[in-house]
Amino acid sequence: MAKPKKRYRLAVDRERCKACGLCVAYCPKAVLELSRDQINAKGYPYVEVVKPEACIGCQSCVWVCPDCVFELYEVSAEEGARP
Amino acid sequence: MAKPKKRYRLAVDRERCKACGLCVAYCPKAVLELSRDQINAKGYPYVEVVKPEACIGCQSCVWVCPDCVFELYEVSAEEGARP
Amino acid sequence: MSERVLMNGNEAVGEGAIRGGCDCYFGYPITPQNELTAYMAVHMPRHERVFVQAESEVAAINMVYGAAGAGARAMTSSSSPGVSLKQEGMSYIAGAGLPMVIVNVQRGGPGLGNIDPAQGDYFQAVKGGGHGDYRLLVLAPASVQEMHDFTAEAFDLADRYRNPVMILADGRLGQMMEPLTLRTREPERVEKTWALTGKRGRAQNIVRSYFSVEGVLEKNNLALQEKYRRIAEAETRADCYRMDDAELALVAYGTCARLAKAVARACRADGLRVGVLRPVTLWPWPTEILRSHLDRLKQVLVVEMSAGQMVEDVRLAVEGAVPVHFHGRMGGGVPSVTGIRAKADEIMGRISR
Amino acid sequence: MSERVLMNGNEAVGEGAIRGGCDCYFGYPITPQNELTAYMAVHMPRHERVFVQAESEVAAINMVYGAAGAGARAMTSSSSPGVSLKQEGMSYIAGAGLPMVIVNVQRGGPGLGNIDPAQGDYFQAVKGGGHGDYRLLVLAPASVQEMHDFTAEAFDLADRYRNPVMILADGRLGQMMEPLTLRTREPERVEKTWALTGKRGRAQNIVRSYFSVEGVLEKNNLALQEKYRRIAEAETRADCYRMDDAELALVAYGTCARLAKAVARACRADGLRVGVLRPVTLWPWPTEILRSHLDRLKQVLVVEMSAGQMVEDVRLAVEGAVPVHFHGRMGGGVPSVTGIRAKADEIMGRISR
Amino acid sequence: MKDERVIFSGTGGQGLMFIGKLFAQTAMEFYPHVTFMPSYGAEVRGGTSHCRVVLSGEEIASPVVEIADSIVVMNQPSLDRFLPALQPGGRVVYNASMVQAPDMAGGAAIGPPATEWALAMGDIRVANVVMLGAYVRLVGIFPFETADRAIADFSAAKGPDAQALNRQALKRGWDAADRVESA
Amino acid sequence: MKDERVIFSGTGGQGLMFIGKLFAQTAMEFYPHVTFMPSYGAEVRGGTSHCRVVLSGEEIASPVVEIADSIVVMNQPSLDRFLPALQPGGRVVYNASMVQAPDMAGGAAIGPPATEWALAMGDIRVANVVMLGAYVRLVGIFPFETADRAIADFSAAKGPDAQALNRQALKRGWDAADRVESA
Amino acid sequence: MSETPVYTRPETLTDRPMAYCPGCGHGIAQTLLAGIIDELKIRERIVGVAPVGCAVETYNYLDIDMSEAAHGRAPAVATGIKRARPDLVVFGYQGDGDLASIGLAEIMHAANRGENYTTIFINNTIYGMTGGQMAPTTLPRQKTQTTPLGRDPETTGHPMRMCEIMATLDSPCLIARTATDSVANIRKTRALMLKAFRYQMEGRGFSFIEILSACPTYWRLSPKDSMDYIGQTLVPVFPCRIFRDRGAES
Amino acid sequence: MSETPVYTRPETLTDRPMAYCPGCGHGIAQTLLAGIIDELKIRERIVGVAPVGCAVETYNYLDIDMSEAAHGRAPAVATGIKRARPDLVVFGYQGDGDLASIGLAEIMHAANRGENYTTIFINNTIYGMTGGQMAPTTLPRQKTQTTPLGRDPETTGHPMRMCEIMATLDSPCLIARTATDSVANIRKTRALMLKAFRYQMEGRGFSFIEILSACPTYWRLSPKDSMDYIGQTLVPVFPCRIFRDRGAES
Ligand SMILES: Cc1ncc(C[n+]2csc(CCOP(=O)(O)OP(=O)(O)O)c2C)c(N)n1
Ligand SMILES: Cc1ncc(C[n+]2csc(CCOP(=O)(O)OP(=O)(O)O)c2C)c(N)n1
Ligand code: SF4
Ligand code: SF4
Ligand code: SF4
Ligand code: SF4
Ligand code: SF4
Ligand code: SF4
Ligand SMILES: [Mg+2]
Ligand SMILES: [Mg+2]
Repeated sequence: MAKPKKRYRLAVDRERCKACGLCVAYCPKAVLELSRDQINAKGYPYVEVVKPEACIGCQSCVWVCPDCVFELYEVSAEEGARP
Repeated sequence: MAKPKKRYRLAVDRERCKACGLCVAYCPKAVLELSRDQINAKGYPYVEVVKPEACIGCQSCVWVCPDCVFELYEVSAEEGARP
Repeated sequence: MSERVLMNGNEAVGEGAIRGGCDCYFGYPITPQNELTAYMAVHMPRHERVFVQAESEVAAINMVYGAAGAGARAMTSSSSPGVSLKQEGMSYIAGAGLPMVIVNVQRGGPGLGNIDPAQGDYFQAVKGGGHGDYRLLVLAPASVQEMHDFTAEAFDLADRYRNPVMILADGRLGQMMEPLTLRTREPERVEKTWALTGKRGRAQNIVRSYFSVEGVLEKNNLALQEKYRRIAEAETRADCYRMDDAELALVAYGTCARLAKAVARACRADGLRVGVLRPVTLWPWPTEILRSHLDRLKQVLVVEMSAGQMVEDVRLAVEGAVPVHFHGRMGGGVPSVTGIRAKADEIMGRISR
Repeated sequence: MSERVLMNGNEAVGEGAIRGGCDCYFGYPITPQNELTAYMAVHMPRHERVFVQAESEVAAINMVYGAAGAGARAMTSSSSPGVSLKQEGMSYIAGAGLPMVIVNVQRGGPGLGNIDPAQGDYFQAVKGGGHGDYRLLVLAPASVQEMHDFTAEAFDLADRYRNPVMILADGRLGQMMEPLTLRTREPERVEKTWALTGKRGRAQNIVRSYFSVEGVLEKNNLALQEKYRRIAEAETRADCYRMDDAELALVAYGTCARLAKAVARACRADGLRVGVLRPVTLWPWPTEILRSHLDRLKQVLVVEMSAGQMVEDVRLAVEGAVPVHFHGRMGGGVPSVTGIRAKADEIMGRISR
Repeated sequence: MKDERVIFSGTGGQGLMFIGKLFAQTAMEFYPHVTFMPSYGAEVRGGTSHCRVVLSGEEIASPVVEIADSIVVMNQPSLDRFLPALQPGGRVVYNASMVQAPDMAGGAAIGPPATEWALAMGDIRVANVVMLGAYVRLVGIFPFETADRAIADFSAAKGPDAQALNRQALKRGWDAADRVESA
Repeated sequence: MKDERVIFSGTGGQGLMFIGKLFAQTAMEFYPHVTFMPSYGAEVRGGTSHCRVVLSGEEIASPVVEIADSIVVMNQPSLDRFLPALQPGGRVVYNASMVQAPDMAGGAAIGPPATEWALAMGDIRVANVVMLGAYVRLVGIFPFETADRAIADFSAAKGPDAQALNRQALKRGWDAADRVESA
Repeated sequence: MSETPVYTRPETLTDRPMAYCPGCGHGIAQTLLAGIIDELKIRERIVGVAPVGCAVETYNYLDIDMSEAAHGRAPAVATGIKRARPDLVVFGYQGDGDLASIGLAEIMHAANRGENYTTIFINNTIYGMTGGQMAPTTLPRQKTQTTPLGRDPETTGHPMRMCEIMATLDSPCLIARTATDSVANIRKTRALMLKAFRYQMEGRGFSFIEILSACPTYWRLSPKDSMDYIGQTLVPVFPCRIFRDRGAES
Repeated sequence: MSETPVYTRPETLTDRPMAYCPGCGHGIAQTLLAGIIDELKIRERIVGVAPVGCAVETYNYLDIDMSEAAHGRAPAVATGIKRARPDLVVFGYQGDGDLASIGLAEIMHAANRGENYTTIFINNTIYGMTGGQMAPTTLPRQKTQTTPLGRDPETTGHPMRMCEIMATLDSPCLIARTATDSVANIRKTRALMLKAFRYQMEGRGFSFIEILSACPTYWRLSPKDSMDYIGQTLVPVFPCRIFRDRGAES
């Protein structure tokens, strides 16, 4: 069996996002997109995680985001995994 | 007959001299000395041309003097020299 | 007829300088006067004149010193912190008797403060922020039109007296736009026999403020004081609005003078005898003009965007003859018409009692 | 008993600073205060304190700002042109509420002027040469002993009020030597909870004068004004010499006050009622102290090494109650005892007439 | 000739200065006295920003609008801040995409969802022009053609596409202003 | 205790400050009030330079000597400048190598050829100390031993040769002062 | 299900949103700074000096003791702090107008004295805060508010390369130029900044990290295009490399 | 008998005796300057800018139009003059305190803008005028009034080498260091100064001649020993060479 694919969760602080689009541009897996219809309190069409399952946890979005919008977590499916 | 030795006259503006001694130090022919008993209005024992006949017109004194004390002239003994 | 355009005060200064014959502008960016530097960056080269963005305010003022010394009409501009940096240079310029124009578009202070309008640099401008005994001729415009006109005229004044002239404005006057009639008058030109042009057959000219030989500096000082006396005699200006029968004089300059006028109008509408004395020259201060009203005046209210710096000059003028009150705001706050009115009412209430 | 030594004023300031607990000195050479910088270069390291020759006066004042922000007792010194360069920094220090001591050993101006004694920076020191509404506490020593004592005390005052304190001296006071009793009192230490020490468990400390949010800067301004009121209340000082029955008050500070005293003594010897009011604090100015003598005074003569800058503060105090005369010299000239006496006689002649 | 004192307000990037200046410039043909006063805000980016225009038949003593005849607000903080300055019976134009309908005792209010419309038009940056269109119609100083010519002139330098977009936005706003909510 | 107000004057390099300071320092033992005031001259080199010392039993109001009890002058311009400041009956010590004998109505004058003597001693720089020696004797505040100890202390740091030279110069001056020219 | 944090917001970063424009390089640099302060556990003993420039209110974002400095004078202020309190870790954060124009004398002399503090130099080739005027680092032909026709090197000079200038001085222990235009470069930048602070803590003296940084607003480019512009246009003029590393030498 | 002049005093030199100390290098440099002005016949169209330093009263010695400048600001003043009047020949004459300490920003930026004027930089490693304090060029361990135990590079920095710093800028057309410690070197110095003025007259831009120059007074050496000290002690730290010569390149 192939090495189990790791899963990740991106926590997005919408109100910090300024829709600069850098995370979108640098994400290798097209996980992110700017909202087409939602805006935050500052009026920015903030970033949305549109393909969460595709995320490989590479942290590119984390590093390029000038506004520290993201937190990244590795999700382990622990259903009795460790005996 | 050897090439006739050129002769020079140094004009010294005593009142400008500050007795720094640089001309004395740099003169290759010991033409110059600081006065041992005379001082100018500013109180400096100004430079004296003690061996005028030894001067070779090298201008060392002229160049090193910070106070532009000297003028240098070439003296030609013109007694009917040029016909 | 002359052109009428909508411009902000900063740009109006720029165009005024150009029409006033400014040959060289040296500036360094600072809010709220950036539009002026930007205007000069575009327009000075178009007129084949000199625009240099200096590396600092210190460099800018010393470039002005150089250019003015060489006989050019030269100018710099800044806002409060930047003007503080120019104080050594201003003192040199005043000491050397060079004509030049400096614009201070004041902002909130002290320190970095903020970029809102203020008048907290009055003392610096009027008493002398630099060292030694010297004076600037200080003009205080109150509209975009005057930003333009005074700047143009400042070059003539500077040349006439070989003295630095300051336009003391504030962020509001710099930023606000108003329709403006552009100046068409030709600059007055004087011959500058003292300027550095290469000595060209005459005795050497020296631009200097250093006089090491005993007594010579003092002579220069006395000549400066004599010049200041002449300037005070000839150039003192104030704008009197309904002062003829006023019992309360509002004394204010620049932005505050506009507000004071509105208050005076409103008071008059209510039958109160209120006038406005607006100093146009802050140095020389219009002492005699204010004094000429003292027989009728019962109260004076000074309105400023400062802790009350001009109050001292008002008190020096009235010398205790009438009470001098103060209403002001600081740190970028601008007095409101209602606030001034309330203070005026309070004072007038005292009068009627 | 304390030591008695022959020192010049500049060195006395240096030793006063060290005994006043000065932790850091940042200076830049300029005549006539070089002996102070030189003294600190030798003695600060001996006390394991900080001496830095800065690259300029601008750098020096900003180093002081940094060190003072970090809680140190910090000091700089200069003479007129150099003090002008520090004006932006002074405004920042005042705005940020930092304690520090600055010494101005004034010389002739404006511009490069000369290096002889002068008092032409009075306005700069007392009204504020930098931008915005702020005040320095200004002490004016008149002897080598006071150069020493005032400097030491200045550090306590600065800390007490979180305010810059200036020692306003002149070239003569800096250069002259007198026997001096060295100070033995311990500095007053206050806890500086606001200082930059690393945040160490508390909320962050910020040294700032920039307040971009509307209204906040004005609050800082109002707090400063309130502080200035407190300082004026508690710290105003003047030295009254035979003022009790004086008809003529000589008002003079620093070097001129010594001369004035000699004149007063001579006048008294001739039966003339002459006293000397010497402001010790130039800001806050001893207005009330002068006013308390107004009932007996018939004339006031201000003596200064300037065009008469302090005259304004004297006139603001007397408000026309008695004539205010002036005798002064500029540009490095120092009034003579005979010159002052002649002026006093002229005035007294008027009195007797 | 009635005085008009209007405040335009929003966040830094929303183009309030642009529409305020455009309005003042255009109004110069109709009023002898005009002032335009930007809030040049904090030197740093991103704060709220507003500008004020005063039109008058008489000398304008103060370019500061203490009591406004109209307010044009792009975001909620702007409404909250300037509604108290509106005189009774005054006009409010608010960006319904980001501002809740104001609670008014009288006067006129219009709330075009300017940001949404602008996003839909493909450029969020023209939301301001939508607002201008609505305001200009509401205040009724000059006809649509004048406003249209002005926006066309002002945006010409940005190229034909941008110009067309701006004119379209103006029209959208103008059209929205027939649905005045309260009077 | 009589006040003494003395001016020492010469060109920049002639060491006037040195002897003035030495005198003031030494006089501190004998007078409660002492001031020493250098002329710190032009910032550039080479101007004339002078210093003034005041000794008094009372508070000294002014360290500036307007009327001098004594003048010690190393060169002609110094004499020309300060002779008018000398009070009638005052003392003049002049460097006869460079200064013409003053035309005095009264008082005491001594003119050691200090520069020549110093040159002869091998160091022109001790001319000032010759002058000091003459002046100290003339003014009569302290004995030779005090002056000698002071010069020895002050010049100790310069090494034994220089110290000896200085003491010799002082003695030379002191000795010269028995030939007072006018009284 | 359980979650392991891969990246969490640095504790030193406050909750206040940064007032920079979308895509601004200041945000990237300051986020890195916050993370480094966390990593080195120096939040309680670091003092920062803010510039006059867009980053003036850095203290709003970094929860540490900070001082403002007058425009260009951060090096003098940092000198004052560090000399008064050598036990503190001190950094100056400066823009290109602040550091290379008005403050050139101060940074050069602080460097030459080898003051033991760290300078983070944000080179965005423009005066951001005041509205986009020419900086000493502005590229030839770059249009700014004060060079409306593009910078003309004949009259306004060539871009000043601060690392190269700095490298003529003997004292600095670390001089490097880096960029924040790619994930890899951002990581490199972090490593260099970290090294600079380490050197300071080791008492090695003055360190200088120049960061080529985007100003989309006054470059009039989108944030992404700004990133590309750094690599394509800035780096050829301002080569990214380590100019000196005394730690590596010894 | 007739006499042919070999050397006569330059006409540009006034009759006033110079107020410098015996053996001071300023006198040598200014005598050269006067001769060059004569040779180029530019006395009627040259304007000089004097420093604040021992040479402040240079206008007393050179019979030409001159301006004072505030301490360190000669480059800004020269910029103002030359921009206002490009037809003039302009030079700034500055000491090491003036140029390398307080005025570092101004000289660097004037150089970087390529201002078309000539700088004569007198490096005597000391503040002469104010009584012998440390300059940025003061040598390690050199005793001065403000480094009474000798300059300690650890706390006060290493000597700043201005030509080397200058050479990091693109604009200057001529950058050279020379000395006045021997007849040969004085002649070389003159040639370099002459070249600098020629370049300016050809419109080539900023030229910078650094002259290692004696201050016997504050070096506490005799004039002759000062000359030797230049060659033996200064030159190893400040190598004399041409750092750039655009004229030679083209
Ligand atoms: C003495 C002084 N001069 C000018 C200014 C105005 N000013 C504020 S920031 C700035 C330049 C900012 O540019 P930079 O340092 O490159 O920082 P950035 O905003 O680009 O990050 C200027 C000139 C000021 N505040 N103080
Ligand atoms: C603003 C200011 N700061 C300081 C001074 C004092 N000052 C005069 S000359 C000088 C330094 C001179 O040194 P340098 O430039 O090396 O010239 P040098 O005298 O050695 O030729 C200083 C600090 C001044 N006049 N103005
Ligand atoms: S961690 Fe990588 S893959 Fe996941 S969203 Fe961010 S950039 Fe895309
Ligand atoms: S990089 Fe950050 S600010 Fe930019 S769009 Fe992505 S989350 Fe928003
Ligand atoms: S010209 Fe030469 S040989 Fe003659 S005196 Fe001068 S240095 Fe001596
Ligand atoms: S070099 Fe000049 S000043 Fe020196 S001793 Fe010779 S002549 Fe006199
Ligand atoms: S103006 Fe430029 S540097 Fe300033 S915040 Fe905006 S993008 Fe950043
Ligand atoms: S102090 Fe030095 S530089 Fe100044 S004149 Fe004397 S020798 Fe020359
Ligand atoms: Mg920048
Ligand atoms: Mg020097």
